[in-house]
Amino acid sequence: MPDAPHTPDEIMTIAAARHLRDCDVCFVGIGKPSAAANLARLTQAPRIVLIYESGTIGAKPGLLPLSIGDGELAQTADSVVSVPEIFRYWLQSGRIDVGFLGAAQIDRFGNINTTIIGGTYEKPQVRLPGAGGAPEIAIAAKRVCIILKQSRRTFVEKVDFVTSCGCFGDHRSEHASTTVITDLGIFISDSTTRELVLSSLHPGVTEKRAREATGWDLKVSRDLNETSPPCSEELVVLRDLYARTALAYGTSAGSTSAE
Amino acid sequence: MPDAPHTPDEIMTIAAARHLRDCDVCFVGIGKPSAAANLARLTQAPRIVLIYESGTIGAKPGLLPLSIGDGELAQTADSVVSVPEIFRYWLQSGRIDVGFLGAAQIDRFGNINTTIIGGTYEKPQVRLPGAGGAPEIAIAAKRVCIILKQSRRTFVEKVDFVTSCGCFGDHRSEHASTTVITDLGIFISDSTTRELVLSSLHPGVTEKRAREATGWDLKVSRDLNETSPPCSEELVVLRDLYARTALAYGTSAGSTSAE
Amino acid sequence: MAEITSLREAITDLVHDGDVLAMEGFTHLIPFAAGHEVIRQRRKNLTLIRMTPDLIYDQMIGMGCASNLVFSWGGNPGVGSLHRFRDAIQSAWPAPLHIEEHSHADMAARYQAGASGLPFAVVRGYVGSDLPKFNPKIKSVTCPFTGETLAATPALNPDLTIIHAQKADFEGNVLIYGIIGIQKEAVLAAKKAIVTVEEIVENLEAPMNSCVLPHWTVTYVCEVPGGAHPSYAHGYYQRDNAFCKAWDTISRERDSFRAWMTRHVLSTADFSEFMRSLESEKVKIDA
Amino acid sequence: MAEITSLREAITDLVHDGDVLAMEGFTHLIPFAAGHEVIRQRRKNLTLIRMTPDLIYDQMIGMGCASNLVFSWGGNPGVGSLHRFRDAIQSAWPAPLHIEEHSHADMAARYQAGASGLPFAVVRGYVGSDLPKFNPKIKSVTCPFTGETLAATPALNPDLTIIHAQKADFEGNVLIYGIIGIQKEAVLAAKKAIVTVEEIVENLEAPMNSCVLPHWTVTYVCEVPGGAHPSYAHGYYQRDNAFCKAWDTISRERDSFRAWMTRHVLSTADFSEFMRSLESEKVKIDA
Repeated sequence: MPDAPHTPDEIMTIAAARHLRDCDVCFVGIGKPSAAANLARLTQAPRIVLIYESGTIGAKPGLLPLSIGDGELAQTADSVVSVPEIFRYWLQSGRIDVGFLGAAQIDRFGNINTTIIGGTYEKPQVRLPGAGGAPEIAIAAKRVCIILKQSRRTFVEKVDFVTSCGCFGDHRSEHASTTVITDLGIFISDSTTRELVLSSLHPGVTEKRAREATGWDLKVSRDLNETSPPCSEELVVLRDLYARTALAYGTSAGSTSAE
Repeated sequence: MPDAPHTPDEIMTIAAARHLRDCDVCFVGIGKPSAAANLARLTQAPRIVLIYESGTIGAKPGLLPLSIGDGELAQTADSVVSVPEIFRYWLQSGRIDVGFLGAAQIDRFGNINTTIIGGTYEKPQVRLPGAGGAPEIAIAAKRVCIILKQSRRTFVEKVDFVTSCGCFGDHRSEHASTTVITDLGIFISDSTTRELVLSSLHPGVTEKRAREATGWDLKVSRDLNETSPPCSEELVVLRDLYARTALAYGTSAGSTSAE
Repeated sequence: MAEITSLREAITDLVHDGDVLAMEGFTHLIPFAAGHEVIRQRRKNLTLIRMTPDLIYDQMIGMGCASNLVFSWGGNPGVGSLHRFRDAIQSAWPAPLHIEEHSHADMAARYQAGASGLPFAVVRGYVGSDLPKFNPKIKSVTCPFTGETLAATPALNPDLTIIHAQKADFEGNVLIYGIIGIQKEAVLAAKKAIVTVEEIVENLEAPMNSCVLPHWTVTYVCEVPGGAHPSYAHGYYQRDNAFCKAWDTISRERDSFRAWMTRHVLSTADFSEFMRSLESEKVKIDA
Repeated sequence: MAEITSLREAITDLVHDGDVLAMEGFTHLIPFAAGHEVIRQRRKNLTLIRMTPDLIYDQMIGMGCASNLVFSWGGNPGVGSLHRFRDAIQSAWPAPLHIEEHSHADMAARYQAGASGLPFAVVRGYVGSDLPKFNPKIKSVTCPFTGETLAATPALNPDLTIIHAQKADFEGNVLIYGIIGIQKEAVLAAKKAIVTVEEIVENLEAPMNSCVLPHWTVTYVCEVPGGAHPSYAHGYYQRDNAFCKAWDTISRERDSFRAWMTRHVLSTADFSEFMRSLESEKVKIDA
């Protein structure tokens, strides 16, 4: 069977989904992490447990939630608890296998920034949303997986602000690692130096291109792989998920004065 | 209407019930405190809020519960929460108006003992149940009311162990006091010295008898009152409550091999 | 004892310039109607607390109600940035906004500490983060048993908390279900509380162990059907995702923002008029 | 992932001599069947944790299972003293029992800390009490903001927690309702957990926001109908108050206690035989 054509966005989401194992307990952020986690649930990891910070444990949404606290998440969850409980009993306690994060900027040690771009903290050029659950997800989860589009703007020598620290954790074993998945490839933190190392290139992406989209002198694994191309099941399920989501949100528009 | 005849136990419970005001939020221990609090609810304080440490908020039991966690309490409550929540959000937070306690021993400063009698802590003569919720009820409630039968064995110069400290509280105003209600009279802590002062004698009880039943040199208020005798409504409601309770427990006995 | 009253009266009585005000609702049950009433009454210099300042705080900040913001994530969920929040921080428009920034886990723990009568919260958090460098309220405490160092932050005890819930009964007992967020803690941590509800009923019919606020923990209950729109009320109505997207356009420029707020919020007497105003505009566009 | 198995196998696999074992249930849902199985398997030198050691711990202590007891209130609720608990402390019978004594508020906070991954709990408590003088685990911590001193105690993290609940589903998700006590925290604080349930059903039909333990937090689920007797299971059966009173007589003397335990617990293979044994004696008495 020839490789199905796919977009960079799709291979990024699919590669992230593959990172999840069946029965993993996964703390999911909204957006790409949620798409990847739900793709995993609908393909190779049917018994994955999805926890959203709004308090839904074991959510099985039929659509991709638009916010972290959609009613769909509550309705399909095994349990819906309070926000303080989700952070204390479920995250801080160390019972999360994989913490799934996004970022605006990342550095070679997996430090991530979602706070400001440019300027100073007090007077930033661009103010971003801030920390949310990330600083504690980053240190409490046994494994951390960060998804973002790669460019010299996002893969930077020095982040403008360390919102969360990506490569160190309370509950991770010495050999556990942080994985960063982009539209170009997969990066895994070295267990000794904690530096991100390019370990896999997505189909059609060259090492040169990955280097050009990285703001530091990128280390490349001696065993550099090529990411397996998306199989047709992965693409069908992912596209179906997006299509159903778009349909639901498109037709559910209530009263609005916009435009 | 002549005074109805009553037992010392009844006047103790009735005097304690009168201590409660309508709309008070009351943290109730089992036994006499529970009888008094429910008597108050069925007479002069219909909107009293009863909280039991098992997690029932606003319980309205039709029978006197035998334990702090009877199903009847859960079934009639406005809300049933976890035990950690009851102690953190409801007691420690200072939202309890009256804490109702029992004791095996009490001293002149309202220190109460429910831990050991005689011997040493490590090798006591008699081991009592211990603290339960009392140490924190005693300091967190705005007012504290202690109910026990009075004798030289219970009203002692020095308690064998200070389980809970009766006359000091975090949330009590400077002029708030601790009230001790016995089968002989009512004692209120002095706002300056914190010492218990006899403020009311139950009908037919002499000051001499109260002194004889006290293991220290008892202070007597200059405005010593006589407790109003039970009115017939109080007696009828209290006896009915006990009768219904006895009936329910007598007939509800399940399989048992005892006797 | 909760008093049942109008939202206007509740806000007039309990929101004063300079107050510390928490409005909570974690993507669900966001008290929009109450936020609009604060804007209508032109309250100023508020310290606004909220884990997730989203559209409602964007509106309040843009209308100049706030001088301080205590928060952990400020965005338009699923859409992007909050333009008024950004403009206030980046350009002090319409007024300088001082920010105090935490993580979600910390904010939740601070409300819990406030609800528990404790002066501080302990969080295993912020390891390696720059946030403590810029927030003097993030200190540390040492475990007296293990010697570990943990983050410590002061309890939150707002002057007033406002939330929206599904139901209250005639006594003022409040039932919240679905994603319950941090609402219970925010109410119990506050000195006073206003709860707007979808409906006031004779009997809550609350399942055992559900999230109920007893009437004596709430100051005012106000019946405001739809009062969480454009967020949602589980069992009543869905989130208006289209509006959340539209807000990105409305709020992008100062002028369009002000015009919209004037037309729909300042020129309407209450939330039901606001909803009719939105609806009439929609009809015009559709026509 | 919870495995559904027999109580005997669960106890054999997870209870070892010298373990730290918590069995919780706050007057409701007390795991009697599991306690009996620990006695049948003759486990020794256990550190037993329980806020309210009542009849079940009286039985386990009297049968020599425990060398340490961590607790906050040891009595027969509504009846009086626990004679075996007393005898162990007062006279070291059948073995010396070391005790570690706290208040309820503190024990609850310690389980919470354990469930939260924190090394210690902070409690506004023990002011004026002698308990800290005799318990080196009650220390203090200073608020870094207000300077206040509060009590600090170490988190509880038992090797194993055992509870009884109303229902589990085929996956092992557990539903608890009514007085939920400290069970959830006790399970989440422990390294492993056994849950005995009244029944295993296809669908829990749990109301939203009820107390559910997801299957992956539980090691074994065992179906033991009536397994909380003589305590009660809300929705299933009432508390056997007569038995609780009778226990006062049964347990008062060492000989009568041992005879009863031998006849009904040691000589029966499991909880259903135990219940039949009790019932047959009752029939004899009634006859």
